[in-house]
Amino acid sequence: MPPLRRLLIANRGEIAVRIVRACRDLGVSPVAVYAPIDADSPHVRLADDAFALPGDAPHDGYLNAPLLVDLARRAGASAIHPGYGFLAENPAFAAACEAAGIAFVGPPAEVLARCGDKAAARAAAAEAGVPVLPGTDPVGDDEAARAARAVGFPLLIKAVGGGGGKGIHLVRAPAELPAHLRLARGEAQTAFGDPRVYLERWLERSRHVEVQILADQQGRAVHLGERACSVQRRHQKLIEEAPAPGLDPGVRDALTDAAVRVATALGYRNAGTIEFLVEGDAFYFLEVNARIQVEHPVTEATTGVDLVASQLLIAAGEPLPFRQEDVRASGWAIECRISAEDPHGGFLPSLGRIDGVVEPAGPGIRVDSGLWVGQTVSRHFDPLLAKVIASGPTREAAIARARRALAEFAVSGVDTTIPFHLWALEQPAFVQGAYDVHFAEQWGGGPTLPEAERLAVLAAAAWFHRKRQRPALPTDGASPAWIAAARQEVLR
Amino acid sequence: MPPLRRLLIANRGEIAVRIVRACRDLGVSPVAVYAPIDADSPHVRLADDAFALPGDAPHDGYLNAPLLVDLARRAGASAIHPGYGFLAENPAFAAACEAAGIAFVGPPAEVLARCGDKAAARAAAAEAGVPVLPGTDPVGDDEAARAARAVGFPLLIKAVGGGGGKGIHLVRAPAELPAHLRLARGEAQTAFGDPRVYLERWLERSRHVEVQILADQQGRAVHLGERACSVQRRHQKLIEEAPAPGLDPGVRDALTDAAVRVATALGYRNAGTIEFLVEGDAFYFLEVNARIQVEHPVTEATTGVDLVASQLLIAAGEPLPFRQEDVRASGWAIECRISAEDPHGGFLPSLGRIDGVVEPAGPGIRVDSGLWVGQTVSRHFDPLLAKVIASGPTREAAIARARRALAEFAVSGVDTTIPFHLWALEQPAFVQGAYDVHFAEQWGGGPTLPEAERLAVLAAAAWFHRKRQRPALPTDGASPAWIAAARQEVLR
Amino acid sequence: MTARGAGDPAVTFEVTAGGRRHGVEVVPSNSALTVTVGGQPTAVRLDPAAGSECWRLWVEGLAVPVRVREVAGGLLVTVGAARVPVSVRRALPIPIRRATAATSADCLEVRAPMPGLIVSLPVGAGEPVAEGGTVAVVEAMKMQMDVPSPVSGRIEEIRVRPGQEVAGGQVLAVIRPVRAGEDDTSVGGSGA
Amino acid sequence: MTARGAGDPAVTFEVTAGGRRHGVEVVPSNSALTVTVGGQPTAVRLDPAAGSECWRLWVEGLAVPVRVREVAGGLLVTVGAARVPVSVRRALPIPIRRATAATSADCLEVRAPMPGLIVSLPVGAGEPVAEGGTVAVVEAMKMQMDVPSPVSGRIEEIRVRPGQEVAGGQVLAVIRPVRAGEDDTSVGGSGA
Repeated sequence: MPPLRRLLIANRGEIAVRIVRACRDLGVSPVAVYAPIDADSPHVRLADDAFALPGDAPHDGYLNAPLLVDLARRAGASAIHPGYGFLAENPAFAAACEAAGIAFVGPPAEVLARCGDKAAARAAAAEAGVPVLPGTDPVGDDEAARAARAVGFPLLIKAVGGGGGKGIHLVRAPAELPAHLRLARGEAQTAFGDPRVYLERWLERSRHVEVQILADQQGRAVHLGERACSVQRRHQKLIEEAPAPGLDPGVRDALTDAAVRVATALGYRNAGTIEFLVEGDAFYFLEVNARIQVEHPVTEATTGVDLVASQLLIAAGEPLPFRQEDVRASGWAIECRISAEDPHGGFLPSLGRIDGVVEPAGPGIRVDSGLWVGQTVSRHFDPLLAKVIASGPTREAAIARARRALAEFAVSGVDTTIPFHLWALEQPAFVQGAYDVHFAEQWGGGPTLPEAERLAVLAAAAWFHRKRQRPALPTDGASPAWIAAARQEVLR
Repeated sequence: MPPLRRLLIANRGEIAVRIVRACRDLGVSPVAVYAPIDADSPHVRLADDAFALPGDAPHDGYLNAPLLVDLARRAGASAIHPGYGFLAENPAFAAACEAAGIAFVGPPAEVLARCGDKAAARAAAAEAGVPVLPGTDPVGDDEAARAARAVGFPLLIKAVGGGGGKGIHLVRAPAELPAHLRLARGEAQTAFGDPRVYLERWLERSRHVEVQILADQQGRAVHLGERACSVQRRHQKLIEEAPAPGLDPGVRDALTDAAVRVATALGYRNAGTIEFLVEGDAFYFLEVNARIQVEHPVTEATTGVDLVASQLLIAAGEPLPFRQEDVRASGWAIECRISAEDPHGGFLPSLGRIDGVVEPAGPGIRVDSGLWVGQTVSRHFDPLLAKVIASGPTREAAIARARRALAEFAVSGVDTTIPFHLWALEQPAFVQGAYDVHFAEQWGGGPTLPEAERLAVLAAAAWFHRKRQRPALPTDGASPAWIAAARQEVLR
Repeated sequence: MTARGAGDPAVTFEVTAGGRRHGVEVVPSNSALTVTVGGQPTAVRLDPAAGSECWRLWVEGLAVPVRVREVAGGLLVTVGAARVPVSVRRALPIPIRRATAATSADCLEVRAPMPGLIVSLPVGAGEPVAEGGTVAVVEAMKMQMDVPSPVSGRIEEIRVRPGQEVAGGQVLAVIRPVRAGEDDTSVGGSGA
Repeated sequence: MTARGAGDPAVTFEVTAGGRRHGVEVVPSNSALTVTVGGQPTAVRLDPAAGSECWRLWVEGLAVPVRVREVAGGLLVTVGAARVPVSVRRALPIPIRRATAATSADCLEVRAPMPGLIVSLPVGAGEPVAEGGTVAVVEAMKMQMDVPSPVSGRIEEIRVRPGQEVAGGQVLAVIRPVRAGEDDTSVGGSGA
C-alpha cells in the first residue's frame, strides 16, 4: 500500500488502540492525538508519534477539526481515521480532509451528508424496495408536536449528528415531548456539535439487527452478515452478537440483501452499518451508521475479515480483495461492553481514577481496551472503557467463554457494567437467544441473592480485619476519616 | 458432564492457567497446587482452591505423585490434569490416579507405557505401514557405542521420560557420545525422574511436522491437522505454526492418515501428538507425545476445537462430538514461545525477578501466560513464560499480527526470546515458509545493525539523563553502586 | 471453638447487610480467618486481585471475585452480579446526615445524582416548583439529566450555578415543601 | 543551536557502542531532550513502558520499544532484535576486573556461564585439565551444561562444591595454564 505510509488517528480509547493495531498490521505508521487527560493512555503509548491537543473538552480536542487536519499535515500523515463518535460522521470534517489532500477513512463528505439526512436515507431505502418506519426530517421545536402526531407514538427523538445512543429519547405520549426534545438537543449539541434532532416511530417488541457493509471506491459493496444488538440500556448497546440468534434464514437473506441494496442506492463507500428493526419476520430500515462501529469485532470474529484494515485499504484506493461469495461466516461471537457506569445505580456514569486492572485473556477471548492504571475517568468522554469479545464454534461456547472472561476482568476505581453482563449471560432469555430490546429492563437494580449477602458479610469482615492489620494499601485517595475512627473503635 | 465437577491441576505456569480456563468453560471447579515460589502466580489466583506443595524443587512439588493424588482426594477432585512435562507421561502416576479412583486426564497407564517405550512405538508404527527412522531401546552406557554404530550418525540421544527438548543431545561422531550421554542422563533425571535415554537417527535437512490427535474412550480417533515445528534451538521449539507451510497436499494427507493409523495401532486415548520428520516428500514417524502440547493453541485457532476442553470431556467418558469429516481447518496460526532465555547469550536461562509486564492483545492475538509482576524466575522450572498465538485468514496476516504483538510485549526483569522472534519473523526464509530445523542457527548472536546502534546510543543518553533527574525508579533491586558514582561524576 | 493464639484476639462486631443484622466474630487462623456469622464458623481468605477495590474471597473451596468500595456510611460489596451495601455497627458509627444550620428541618435537599456539570437551573430561588419539576439539568459523559424536585414547594436556596462542576450527592438546592392548599400560587416544573 | 533554559545545563559524555566511541551532548527542551551525537542533534523522548527496564524511545516521529538493562560495566540496550552493549566513558568508570590476591596474575578464572546449581566437579584441585575439558557441570531450568577449561593446565583452586547454587559469572575454579612441553603429564578432560 504505497500511498498510505502514515495515518493520524482522530480519536481516543479502545478504538484508537484498535486503529493503531490495524496500522501496524499493514505497515502504516500510526500517529496519535490526545487530550491532556489522555497523555498516558494506551493509544498514545502504542503510536509512533503523538500530538497533544489544547484541552480536555471535546471542542478543544477530539472535535477540533481544523487543528486535527493541521496536525495530520505536520505529522506527514496522508490519511485520518476518525474512529466512531466525535467527527466520524461529520461531512464538513471529511470535506476539510479532502480539501487538505488528506484521505478521510470513511465515506466521502457527500455520502456522509446523504446518510446524515435521515429522511433522505429513508427515502432512498424505500425507493430501493426496503421497508421503512415513519419518520421526519430534522424538526424545530415549533413543528415538533405536529410532526410527532404524524409519526405516531411511541416515537424516538434522535440526533441528526447521531450515534452511540446519545441524544436518543423515547417518547410515549405527546405531553412528554417538549422536555425530552430539550434534553436530546442539549446532548446532541455536546456530543456532535449539532443540536438538530428528528423523530422516528418506535416498535415496542422489536429486535435491533444490523448488517455490516464494506464498499470499495470501485463501487463494489458486500455485506459481512448481521449483528444482533437488542441488549440496550438508554438506547446504548451493552451486548452484541453475530450472527443474530433466532433469525429465520429467509429473513436473514432478505435483510442482508436489503442492506446491500441500501448501500448501493446511497453510493456508499468504506465500512458502514445498515440498521434495522425486526419484529417477527418483518423488518424495517432505520438508518445508516456511516462509520466503523463499536461492535465490529464480533463480525471480525465470525468472518475472519479485518474490518479496520479493510477501511484503510479502501481509503488507499484498493479494491476489495474478495467477493460476496467468498465471505464465509462460521462460529459465534459475543461482545460485552465494559463501561464506567454504575449498573446498580441506574447506569449513571461512574467517574474516578482507575487504580488497578486485570484484563482477561486465553482461548476464544479478545479484549480491545483503552484502560490503564492511573486513568482518570472524566465526564468529558464516553464511558466505554474496554470490550470483551468471546468467540467459539457455537453460541453456547461463546457464552461460556464470555462468562469466564468477565469473571477474570477486574477494574478498581470506578463502577463498571461487568455485574450487569454476569447477570445477563445467566438469564434464560439470553441463553435461549429469545430476547428483544426490553431485555435489559429486567435487570432492575440488579439481583438480590441471599448467597451474595452471606458472601458480602464474610468479605466485609475479612476486609475490615485486613485493614486493621495493614493500614496502608497502595491507593491514591486518602482513607476516609470514618475508617480510621472505626479502626480505633474496633481496637478498643 | 455430571461425573466431573472438580479437577486438580498438577502443573504450573501458562498451561495451568490454560487448564483453569477450560474448566471454567465447562463448569468444572479448578483446584491449583503450587510450589511456595509460585504462591502468587496466575494459576493460583484464577483457581477455586489452591494447595501449597512442600518445596520448590520439583521432586518435592510438581513431581510429588503421592502427595498430588492425596491432595486431589482432599480437594474433592475426581480428576487430575497433569499438563505437559512433570508427570504428564508417567505411567506410574496415571496408574496411581486410577487406583485412587481419580481420572487421569490423558491416556491410560498402559498406553503411556507403550508410547514411552520408543522402540515398541516405532515397531507399532512400522507394523501400521508408517516409515520409521533407525533407533534403539533404552541404552546403558556400556552398549551405547555399539548401538550408536547400528543406528548411524548423526544421531540424537533422547530421554525416555521425554518431551520439551530436555535431555536431547545431537551427536555427530562416535567420540562425542560419552560426554553427551552423561549430560543427557543428568538432564533426564532432573526433568523426568528417569535417567534412561535412547538413540535415534537424525536427518540433517529435515523439517519437524507433527499431527494432533484426539481419541475418545469409545475408540474413535480423529486428527486435527498438522503443525510445523522446525524453528528449534537446542531441540526446544521456539515457533510453531498450523498448517505446515510448503507441505504438498498429498504428503499432508498421507501424514495425517499415518498419524491416525499409529494412534489406532497404539490404542491411543485422549489428546496426543504424532511426531514426524519430513525430508522432501518422504516422512518418518518419530514418536508419540502422549500429552497436551505447548503448541496446541495453533491447532485450536485453525480448527476451532478446544483441545483442553476436549481432553476433559474425553476423560469424563464423553464420545467425541464430531467426526473426521466435520473437522474443518481454515486460516493460519503462528505461536511464538516467550521464554526467560538470553537469545544474545546462547539462549542461556535468564533468572531474575519480573518487575513489569505488558502483554499484547487485540484482533487475531491470543496470549496464554503465566507471567506476573513479582514473579521470581528460578532455575527450578522450564523457562517458558508465555505464548503469543497470532492468527489470521492468511499466513501473511498471521505473521503481521505476530510482529505487532511482539512489539507490544514488554517484560522487565529477565531476558526473553522476544528479540529472536522479532528477527525470525523478518527473515525471508521464514516469510516464504521455506525453512528447516537449521533455521534458528542463522540467528547467531543476533543481528548487529548500525541503525540499532544509533538508537541504542540515543536511548542510553536519554536513560542516563532520566536517571539523573529521577533518582528513584520503582524497582526492587537497589541501584548498583556504579550508577551512583556515575551520577556524581556526570554532575561534577 | 477454634483454637486461638495468644496474639490473635477475636474481634466481634455487628454487620448489617440487606437489612439483616449479623453478629460476626473474626479469628485469625494460619493464613486464613475464621469468620463466625450467627454462630456458624466459616474459613475465609481475602487476597488482593487488582488495585484498592478488587479482591478474591476464598471460601469453602470456591474463589469468588468481590469488589469492596468504601462509601460514606459503610461499604458497597459487589459479588458477581449482586451489590450488597454493608454497614458495620459499633465498629462503624454511620454518620447521620443532619439538616445543616442554614436549612430548617422542614426543608428538603435536592442532590446531584451523579458527578457532572450544571447545564441549567430552570427555577430560581423563591420560585415555586411542582413535584417532578426540573430543579437542575446535570450533564456527564454527553448525557444530560433532569434533576426533579421530590415534592411540590418553593425553592428556598440554590447552592450551585450553571457551568459549575458538582460531585455526586452534592446539594444543588433546598426546597420548602408546600402542602396542598397551603399555597395556591400555581407551581410549575421546568417550564415555570 | 538549541535554545537552553538557565536551569537546563547541557551534559556531555562519551558513549561507546559496538566498538565505536561517540561524543554525546544532552540538552533538555520542553518534555523532550535534544541529544547531539557526533555533531548531529536529534530530538528524543524516553517514556517508561514496563517495570524498570522497558522503555519507549520516541525519535524522529517513530516510537521504538527499547529495553535497558544495567550490568556490570555499563548497559545492555535491546532495540528490536538487536542488543547493543553500551558503556559511557568519563561518566561511567568501568570497574576493571583484577586478579584477586589469592590468584597470581598468571592464572585464569573459570566462571559460571549462568546462574544455577553445581551438579559435579569432575577434576579436583591440583589435577590436570585439557583445553575444552570439563571443569564443572552446571544445571539450570532442567538443562545441564559443561563448563570447559579455556586452556590446558592444572586446577589451582576449586571455589565451589557440588550442590551449591552459584550466580552467573561467579568464579568456579582457578587454572594455571601449562605451555606445551612445559609439563608432560598427560592431561585429560572430564574423563580425567
